[in-house]
Amino acid sequence: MSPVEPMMTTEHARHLQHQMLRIRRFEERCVELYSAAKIRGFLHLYVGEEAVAVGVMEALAAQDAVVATYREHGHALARGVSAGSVMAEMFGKVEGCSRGRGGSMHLFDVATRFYGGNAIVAGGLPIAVGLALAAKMQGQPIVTACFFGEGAMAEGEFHESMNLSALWRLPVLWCCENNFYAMGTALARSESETNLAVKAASYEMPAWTVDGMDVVAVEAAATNAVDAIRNGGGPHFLELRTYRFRAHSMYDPERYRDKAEVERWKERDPITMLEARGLVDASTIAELEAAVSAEIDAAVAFAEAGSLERIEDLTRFVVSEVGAP
Amino acid sequence: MSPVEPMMTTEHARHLQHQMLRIRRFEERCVELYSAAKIRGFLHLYVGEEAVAVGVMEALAAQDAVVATYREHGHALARGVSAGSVMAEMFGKVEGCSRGRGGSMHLFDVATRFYGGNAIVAGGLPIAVGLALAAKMQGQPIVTACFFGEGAMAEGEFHESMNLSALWRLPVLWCCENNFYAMGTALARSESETNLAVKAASYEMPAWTVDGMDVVAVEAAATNAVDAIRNGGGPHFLELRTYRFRAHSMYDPERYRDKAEVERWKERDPITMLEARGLVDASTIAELEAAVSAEIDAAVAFAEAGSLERIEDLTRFVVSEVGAP
Amino acid sequence: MKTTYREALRAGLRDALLRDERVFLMGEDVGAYGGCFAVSLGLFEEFGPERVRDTPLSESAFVGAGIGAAIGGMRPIVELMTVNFSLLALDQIVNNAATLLHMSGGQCHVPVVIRTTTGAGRQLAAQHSHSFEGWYAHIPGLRVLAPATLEDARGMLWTALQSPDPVMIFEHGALLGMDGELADDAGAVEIDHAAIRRSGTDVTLITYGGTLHKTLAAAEALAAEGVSAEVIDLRTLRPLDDATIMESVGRTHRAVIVDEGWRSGSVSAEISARIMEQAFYELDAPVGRVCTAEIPIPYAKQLEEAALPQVPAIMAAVHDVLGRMSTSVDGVPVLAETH
Amino acid sequence: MKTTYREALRAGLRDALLRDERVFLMGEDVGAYGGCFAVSLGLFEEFGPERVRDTPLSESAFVGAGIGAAIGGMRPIVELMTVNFSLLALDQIVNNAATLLHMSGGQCHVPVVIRTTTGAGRQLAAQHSHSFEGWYAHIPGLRVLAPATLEDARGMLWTALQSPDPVMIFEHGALLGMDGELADDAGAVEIDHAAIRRSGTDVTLITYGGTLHKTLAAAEALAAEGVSAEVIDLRTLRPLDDATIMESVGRTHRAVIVDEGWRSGSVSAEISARIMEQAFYELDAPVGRVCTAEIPIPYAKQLEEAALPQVPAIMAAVHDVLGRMSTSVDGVPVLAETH
Ligand SMILES: Cc1ncc(C[n+]2csc(CCOP(=O)(O)OP(=O)(O)O)c2C)c(N)n1
Ligand SMILES: Cc1ncc(C[n+]2csc(CCOP(=O)(O)OP(=O)(O)O)c2C)c(N)n1
Ligand SMILES: [Mg+2]
Ligand SMILES: [Mg+2]
Repeated sequence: MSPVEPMMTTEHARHLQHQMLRIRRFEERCVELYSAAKIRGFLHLYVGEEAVAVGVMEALAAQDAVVATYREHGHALARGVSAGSVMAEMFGKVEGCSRGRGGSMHLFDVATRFYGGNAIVAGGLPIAVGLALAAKMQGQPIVTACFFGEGAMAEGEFHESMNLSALWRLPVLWCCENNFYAMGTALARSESETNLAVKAASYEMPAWTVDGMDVVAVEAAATNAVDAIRNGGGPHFLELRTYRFRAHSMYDPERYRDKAEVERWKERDPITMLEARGLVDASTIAELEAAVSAEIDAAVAFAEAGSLERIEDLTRFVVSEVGAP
Repeated sequence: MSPVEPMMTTEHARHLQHQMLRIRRFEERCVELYSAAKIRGFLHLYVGEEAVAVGVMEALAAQDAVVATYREHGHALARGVSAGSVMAEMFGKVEGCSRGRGGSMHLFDVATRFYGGNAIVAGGLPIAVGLALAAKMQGQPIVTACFFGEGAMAEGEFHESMNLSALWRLPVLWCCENNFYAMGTALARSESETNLAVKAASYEMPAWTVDGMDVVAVEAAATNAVDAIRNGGGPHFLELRTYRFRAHSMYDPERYRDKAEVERWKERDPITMLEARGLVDASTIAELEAAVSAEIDAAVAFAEAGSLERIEDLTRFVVSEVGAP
Repeated sequence: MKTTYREALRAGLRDALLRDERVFLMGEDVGAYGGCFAVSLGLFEEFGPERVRDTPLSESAFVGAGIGAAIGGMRPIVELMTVNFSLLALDQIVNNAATLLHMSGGQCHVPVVIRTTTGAGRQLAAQHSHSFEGWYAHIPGLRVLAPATLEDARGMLWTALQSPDPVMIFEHGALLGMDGELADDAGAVEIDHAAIRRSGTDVTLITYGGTLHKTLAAAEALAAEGVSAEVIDLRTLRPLDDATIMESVGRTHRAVIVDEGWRSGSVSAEISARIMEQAFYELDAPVGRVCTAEIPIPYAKQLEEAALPQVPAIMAAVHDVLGRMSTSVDGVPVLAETH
Repeated sequence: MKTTYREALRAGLRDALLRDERVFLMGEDVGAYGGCFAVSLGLFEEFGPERVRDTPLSESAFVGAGIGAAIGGMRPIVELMTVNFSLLALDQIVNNAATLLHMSGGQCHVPVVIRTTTGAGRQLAAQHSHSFEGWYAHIPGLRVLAPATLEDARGMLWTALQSPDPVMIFEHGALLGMDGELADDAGAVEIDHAAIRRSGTDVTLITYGGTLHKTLAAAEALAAEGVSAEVIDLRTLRPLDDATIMESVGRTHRAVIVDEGWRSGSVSAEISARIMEQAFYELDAPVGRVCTAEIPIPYAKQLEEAALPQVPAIMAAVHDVLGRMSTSVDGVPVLAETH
């Protein structure tokens, strides 16, 4: 496929840059806050992979649904979950998008149809099948986008979900974030077939490999795929080749990869790559940085000011407090 | 592939015919015995599929291992588990190959390296991976043959097992018995890609489609594959196209398929197809029938004469009675 | 009208499909085959392949799809052919169905109903004879139902579908052919309480599902001996209806729990522990348990029968709890027999 | 020598790999990464990628492969990164590992060891904080171990590898950094008995794994109050060592069980039920339980702490069982307090 790139206006490039910067700076702040023990538990950074979430989200409409992984700050922010509510979540506050019960790995926001935040590798894929099935049965033109890592492709749930979605021609966009490692396991040590689009195509669904460091390419591929899906084309698969610049989580000494390899990939930083297109000038970028910085300061302040759930409310939300929706 | 057919001697044809007849007549007797309530539980017949088990087993050596399904009378008999011990098993007798604890779905015989008899669809595949891994780690030239239905290919365990075996280049022969139905679910209603060899090939392993009604073709394909595997060629996959002439189990009114379809397939009965090759003459066949009949009579007598496990021994074999092997 | 447990289940499914167009039934061979135990027979023809939806063999994906479809506004009824295969879908049930509401801080409701056949007794051997309902009853966020009567077989599904949260229904395979009378207009039943299926004064027998009828038979036989046994059908295994249990034990002062699960860590253990905690001072004897022998269920008939709870074992357990403390000296119990 | 629970686990693995060439370790990121919790750090370098074998994310297949390799003559140690992911392999564990010996009438031994990290306490939220060892303890055919000390962390693996049958070892994540003294030549430990970790006369506290140390701390604090608590570390959850429990309860007449599992249907339920059955007449008060709140474990620190068993709750439960029956009139207990 050579997806037709949408006409890239300065305005739009500015927007993409803004979104990627929001994620990058947000996570950089998270690292500090983790060191300061404001954030706890597992924290998985998306640094380096921002173009994937930003590009795909651009292709979605408000009614569409999103299912993500435990590395989902970027997806949540790009989808429109507010930085304050994401930060408050990681602070464990009631004002967090999951009331502080989920933490970094379980961001939820039903208002933007953001269905988590799933920390079981491949565990979200069947749910995406179901969301798409519901949309199809209800005759609604809704697309469900589901993100997962290349490591997830070895799991049985990947296989079952691909097959079901293709068999039933469900409106799902499968977004494989191929960052070449599952924790410390390199792709070639986990998959007998390392061409992931070929693998996906064996389910009889259209599958494309995309440069996941190029937000414009991601947006174009996702837009084409979403259009096709919305028009009844059944599930589509995108392999988005990307790289995480940071460790898997806060406890990873990165024994399994070369520093040089990381450095090489950093040359393809999605933020500098978009910059290099020359559509956004230096002063605009300075403006964006300032806006992002203010947004994150406000998010941290919001999180700090948030409240802790009372112990008396410990057992809430195990069952619903309202009747059937 | 056009596998080289081994020179088919009369002697060998007679042997193949004998093996297929043993299975066919054995199961016909099982049906009677089921009606007579001598056999209980689930009983899945292999009638129509005999060429698959017989052809594949011919390709294996004594040291090789076999993992089968709940439709495994044919595999057990062809592998060399005695008809008497299989029949006694279905009678629930101590003399049964699993002491009467397994029944029709759980025939075991460690002496012939026949590792069951697994009634969880696709549940045997990971075990075959492990047997093959053990052989490889021990440097032994052992092939593990694993049988499963086409329905099993939708399961996650199929996917995970294919990948592991290919990734680690393990000596497994994957034998997919494609009889076009999983209970009442036709292949096209369960797989988005109905070309199963294509599907298997997506794991980067050699995969072939074989006429599973032609025992000579099955033997040839299996022999080629086993040779390649034994010589370090990694896992191979055979799709063996076959058909079950009977219901899925004893409780299946067969609403999901046409009588006419069944009749068409019966024209390709593996037993008459081998007969039609003209290598085995009518008098030999009569001889074989007589021998088979005697063997089965003896098996039934053996089973009848067998003993019931004492209730005092109910809790045996939950843990081993001997030390570590 | 005269009906069977199987037909009552089917009527419940049909009611649901007629009543609410968001409802659909999904599972292996629920459609063209007619249901592996003929429960859904005819529904495929009546409601079509969209609403009576055959799935490939992929338990994890189609249970997960049920969860997703529930979130997406549908009211899926997912059939797991038998509880034995539910292990393949367990991650979806435990980590998603039971957990999403809480993890999302109350946002993400999962109104899915998962039905499955449970239990042993038909010589199906070790991989096809599990009773895992007790395991599921361990999981916060799930409601676990076990219909043992025609009313419940038909009516529990209705109530379950009204829940905004996941409900699992365990239908016992050995009851499918059980027949009896059921009102033509039988409908929803409440699912918050256990039911006293037989009143008695000497001992409380607590059970559910497939062993209810064996327990009632034992109670009948005990009556002939002059022992008046009360029989409680738990109906809902999570949350347990402690009040009904304790009220009864408070009257009879003795209890035996009958449970087809393996003894260690079964539902029966939890009930015994709760009686310990909530009614210890009411007890005249330790609570007894009749459970399945702790072995993979064997195929051979005599072994399977010996492994499962049977009427004589229930009666013996009752004799045991009655035999103890037949005399008491200064509050110090005298043991008639121990085990 | 001074060591940690993590290092003791590693030493146990290293011992095993050195001792028997049939042994290999297999699991997600056990090799190049060094183990997700650094337990197997260095072993990949020492023993190579064949014997310290990284697997793809496919829990069912690699656990099944461990089972198959065990049948094929190897002695696999399969690591499931955490118990949370073990649900994906449950079918292999329950329907194959635990069942093959029996289904085959005693022919097919499965000497596989499955290790996994269990427990909560590190703010990992609902999908990463399970304590499912009690579930596994329900399954006939499995032996279930829970090392809580350095000796057991190092020595249980050795003994487990001598078993012809499958053994599961649950290592508590919150203990990994625990340090202390361990003999240089520490080796195999017996795994048939519970251990009395502290002697006492007033009440028996029964626990295992991650809650042992909280329970010991509670016992210490109780001692300051003049209450002498005995602490039993179960060590093996299947089969349970009833004798040690009953002997202790026979002396103290009171018991509290501390268990990080969700209360309903936990190990604690089974132990309470067994005490009911085997030591009822020894009890001066109903057995108490301190378990995890029945909710998916929340991320927020104050909520997670409130959900898990903690020292004050253990002490309160002890006060409760001691407070009851403080006076007895003609054998009729007088309740000081109830709950
Ligand atoms: C079923 C399951 N197994 C193991 C883990 C532990 N784990 C968390 S992330 C991860 C690696 C996943 O890699 P990939 O899918 O490529 O996503 P990435 O982290 O690279 O974004 C593993 C093994 C898990 N969370 N779930
Ligand atoms: C995991 C699992 N799900 C469902 C079943 C019930 N079941 C038994 S056989 C079968 C059909 C299997 O079809 P296939 O794999 O094609 O083998 P065939 O019976 O045609 O030989 C089903 C659904 C099972 N035994 N295991
Ligand atoms: Mg990755
Ligand atoms: Mg089939």
